[in-house]
This record gives sequence, structure tokens and C-alpha cells, in this order.
Amino acid sequence: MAEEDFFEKAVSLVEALIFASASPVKPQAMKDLLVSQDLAEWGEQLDIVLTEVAHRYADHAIALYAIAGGWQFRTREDVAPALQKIVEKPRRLSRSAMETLAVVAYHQPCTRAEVEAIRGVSLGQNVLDSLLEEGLLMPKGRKEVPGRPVLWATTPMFLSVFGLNTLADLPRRDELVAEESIGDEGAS
Amino acid sequence: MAEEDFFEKAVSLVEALIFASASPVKPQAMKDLLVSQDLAEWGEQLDIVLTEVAHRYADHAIALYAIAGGWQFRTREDVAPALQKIVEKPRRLSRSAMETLAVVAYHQPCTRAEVEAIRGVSLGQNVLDSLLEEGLLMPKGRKEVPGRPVLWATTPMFLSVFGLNTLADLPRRDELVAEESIGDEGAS
Amino acid sequence: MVNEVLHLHLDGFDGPLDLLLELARTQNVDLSRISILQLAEQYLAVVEKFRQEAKTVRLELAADWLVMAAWLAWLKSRLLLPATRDGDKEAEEAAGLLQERLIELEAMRAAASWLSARPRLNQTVFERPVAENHTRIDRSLLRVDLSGVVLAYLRARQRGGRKRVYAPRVIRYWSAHQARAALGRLLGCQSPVGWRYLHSILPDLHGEPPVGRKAALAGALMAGLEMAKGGQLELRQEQHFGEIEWREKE
Repeated sequence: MAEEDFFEKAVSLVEALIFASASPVKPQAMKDLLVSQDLAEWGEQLDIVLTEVAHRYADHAIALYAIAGGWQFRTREDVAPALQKIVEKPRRLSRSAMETLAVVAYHQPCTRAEVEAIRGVSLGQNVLDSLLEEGLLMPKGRKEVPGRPVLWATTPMFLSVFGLNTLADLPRRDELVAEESIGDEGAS
Repeated sequence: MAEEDFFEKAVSLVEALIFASASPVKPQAMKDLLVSQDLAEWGEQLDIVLTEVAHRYADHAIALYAIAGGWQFRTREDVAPALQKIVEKPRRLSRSAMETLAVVAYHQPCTRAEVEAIRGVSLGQNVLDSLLEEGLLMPKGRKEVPGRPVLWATTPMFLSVFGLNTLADLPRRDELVAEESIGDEGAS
Repeated sequence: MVNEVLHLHLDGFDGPLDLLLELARTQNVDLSRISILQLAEQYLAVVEKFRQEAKTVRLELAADWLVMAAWLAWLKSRLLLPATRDGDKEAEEAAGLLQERLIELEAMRAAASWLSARPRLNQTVFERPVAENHTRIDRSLLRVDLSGVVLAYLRARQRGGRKRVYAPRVIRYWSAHQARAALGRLLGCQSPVGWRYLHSILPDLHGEPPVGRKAALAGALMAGLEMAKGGQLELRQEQHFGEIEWREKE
């Protein structure tokens, strides 16, 4: 088998592995697969393999995304409006819920009181409940202060739902505000 | 939009729909989708659209399959074996089979009646059959008593299954702690 | 009714901080350069306006607003004082803190709208809803080990052993019938005459359980009583629980 054929085989295997999974596939799982198929050298050059996999989908309605530390095929955004009518839509999150989620995303792990202090309003139980129900927030230990309040953090599901690879993909604060004043769509 | 673009859009929508569906997609669902997107004419020529979808995957590790009256993407058959993970769920021997095997191991060669006498229960034919099927027991001549019953013994397979070198590697009966209590157990 | 109008109106904002942020925006400058004094005045003006409209304020509805108003009134008074006074630094710090909170709130607002604008899974993008199952279950192997064999053997022996000796225990009581026969034999030989202990006719009962000995004694007594009634012998007992004696009837 020529060098090229080995590469093709590695690309096919990685493509199949990602496609066969319902959740994002971690690079380690791809490496394990390539090693098991005597393609360890391509496991070392996973970036090239993944680039080729993504390239295969250049003209497709599906694309390869880096999600929550793994890789996943998802439909492209431009086909979404058509599909939305067919696939059941999840509920939209309220503005308070989105803000609470944003505060936790940027300040995690943080307590309920901290979220309230930043937003300047008390946090309704239904808001917290809706975020927990969607699997976007999770408790992450307790803060060692009197009362030992629960600390909240975002879940891997949060990354997955918003198409982020890591929390570092969130825009920096200065980028946010700059964007805001340019767009100036305001929150009001 | 040119005629070609409409075709491309129809192909993309059908591809995305099949991708995003949990079960094989029926032609009617595809037609409904195309009609809803003002692509009814391509809904009428679904075969051409599906052929093009399949064509997009010609060099992929994934292919479009007609399954149960619908269409679904699946890993290509030549790639699937590489993804296969074999989970070993070994069978266990039934309790009676295990006891029978153990009695034969310690008393071989012995007749069925002898096994029954030691175990204190009759030996079902299915138990004996299962041990023969597994290749753990074998007949070894006949006992020269009236009726000439078959004598049973363990096989070399028995040794390999249990990781024994020879039968002498079995713990001796007098080494078994509970042995004494077996001997005069009856009195209690 | 009017109270509710006030409440509903202010409720258009997510609390006093939200209103402050909105007011700060009307200053049309970078948040880090807004005038806190101007902001405090604007806030107090808005709250005062609602107060007048409402005539009376239901405190439980507007507590947050009033606390903020009181605090801002204090801040305003300090900021208005000449810069040389002691309170100056304190007020500046408080103003800085408020500014920081507004900047943070604005950033979080922006983050929320950034997140809202993201393609959302199963809303604007779709993943493959089910995984292919490439797991094959291999049931061909036997799960057995040597200790299993040994255990099974012990179990078999135990059960088999129990079975072999299991039989209802036959307790051989020395019966009244046997006692009668023994007494009959003694009556015939008439060698030493006189009272004799009844228990002396019992066989050697060593090794018998106590219940066996008692049963034998009871049997002997029954036989003795029967034969006394028949006039063949006499029985006596000197005291309660004393020895029972017998002799041949003359």
C-alpha cells in the first residue's frame, strides 16, 4: 500500500468514527483507532487528517466542528431554517436565563449571590431551574464561606449547545464591549 | 437563482434532513421538505436528488443506504469492521454444570451414578450435554459393572480453560480447608 | 392601581442597576468616563417622578429602588462636597465601584447577546441524533476459574454428604413393654427377696441422651404400676421424689 493510501485510510477511519458517534469525538479516541489499525503515524498527525476530513465536506450540507474538546459533524447553518420546521425545536431561553448563563460562563465557578450582585437583581428559581433542566449549568462544589453556598459552573453540554470547543472560545470582555458599541443594538 | 442552484439546494436539504434524522427518512418526508422550500419540482424528481446525495459520498467512509423503505447514512461496510469494538460477555456455566464438572475433575473417571451419589441430586441430561458441547468432559471407557455405564473424564480443553498444566495442579482434596467438615458433616 | 403602574414601569428594567446602565448609555460616552454624579441625579429624578405619580409607594414593591436611591443620594451629596474634604476619597471609591459594576453588567449583557446570536444546537444546527452501534458482544468465552471449580466441588460434596446421612434419627426408648418383660424375668427367679430400687432394672443407659433415660424410667414405672395393679408386685416411695422401690408380692 502506498503512503497515500495509508493517508486515505486514516482519513476514512476518522471520518467514519466521527460520523458514527452522536457526541463529539475526542482526539484520543481517534488516535486509539488509528493505532489499532496500524496507522499510528497518522495518529501523530491528526490535524492533517482532520483537515482532510473537513475538506471532504466542503460542498456538503454538513460540516466538521470542534465542539467541547472533540469533533462532531453538524448541519451547516444555512440549511437550518428549512429543517427547523421539521425537527422539534427546544424552548428558547428567557433573557434573564441568557444573562445568568453569560455571568456564570464568565465568572465560574460562582455562587448565586455573586450572579445576583453582578446582575443587580435577585435570581428567580425558575431561571435557575430552566438552566439546570437544559443541562447548561451544574453545581461544582461549595464556596468555603459561611453558609457554604453552592458554586455553579457551565457543563460540557453548554459548549455543545453553543458550538464552542472550550470556554476560551468565549470572546474576551473587551471584545464584547467593543462589539457592542459598534453594533449598538443595545439590550433594552 | 439559476436552475442549478435550485438543484444544489434541494440536494443539500435532503442531505441535511437524512443526516439529522434518527431513523431512515421516507421519500414523502423529503418531498414535504422540498415543497415547503418551494422546491416542489425536485420533490417530483427525488431519484435524481438522492443519486446526487449518494454521489457526494462516493469517496467517503459513509454511504447512503436504502433501509426499511427510507434512506439513511451509514458507515460503509468496508470501514465498519475497523470501528468494531468487541465486548466480551463470557457465558457462565450453570451451578449444576459447574458442580458436575468439579466432581468429575476430582473423581475421574467416574460414572454418572457416582456423580449423582456425590452431589446428592440426579444429573440432568442437559447439564451433561452442555459440558460435552463445551468440550470440557469426554467419555473414557466403561465401568465393568452390570450395565457397563460410561466413565466420564475431563478433557485437555478443561485444563486449558482453567489454566492448569495437569490434573495434579488441582488443589488436593485434603488441601481444601472445608474438607474435614465435609467428611463428618452429617452428624451435626 | 397607580402603584402597579409604577411597579410595572420600573419592572421594565431588571432592577435599579439595569436602569442605571440604561441611563449611563444616554450619556453617550464610554462607561469608564461617565459622570456618576450626573447618573445619580438622573436616577433620583426618575425615581422621584415615579414617586410623585404613585403618590404613595408600596415599599415591598420598590425596596431595591429605594435602597439604591438612598445610596445614590448619599453618593451625590459626597460628590458635591468640595474636593478637599475627608469624604471625598470614600465617595470616589464608591463611584468607582458603581462604575465597575456597570461595566461588568454591560459586558455580561453583551456576552448574553453574543451567546444568543450563536448557532444553537438543534435550533440552528443539527447533530446526528443517534450513534451507530459498532459494538459486537462476544459471548463465546466461558467465564470460569479454578476457584469456581473448587467451590463447586465443596458445594457438591457438602450437599451430597448431607443427603447421604440424612435419615430421621431413630431414638430407641426403653419401652414399658421391655420394662415389663425385665420385671417378669426378675419375679420368676425369686433369689434375693425384699425392696429393690426400681431404677436397678434399667439397662445400661450411658451414652443415651437424658431424654432417653427419663423415658426408660417412665417405662419402668408404668410397667411396675401395671404389675402392682395386677397383684404381682408391690411399689413404695418413702418420700416425694424419693427412690421408687419394688418387691415381689408375697
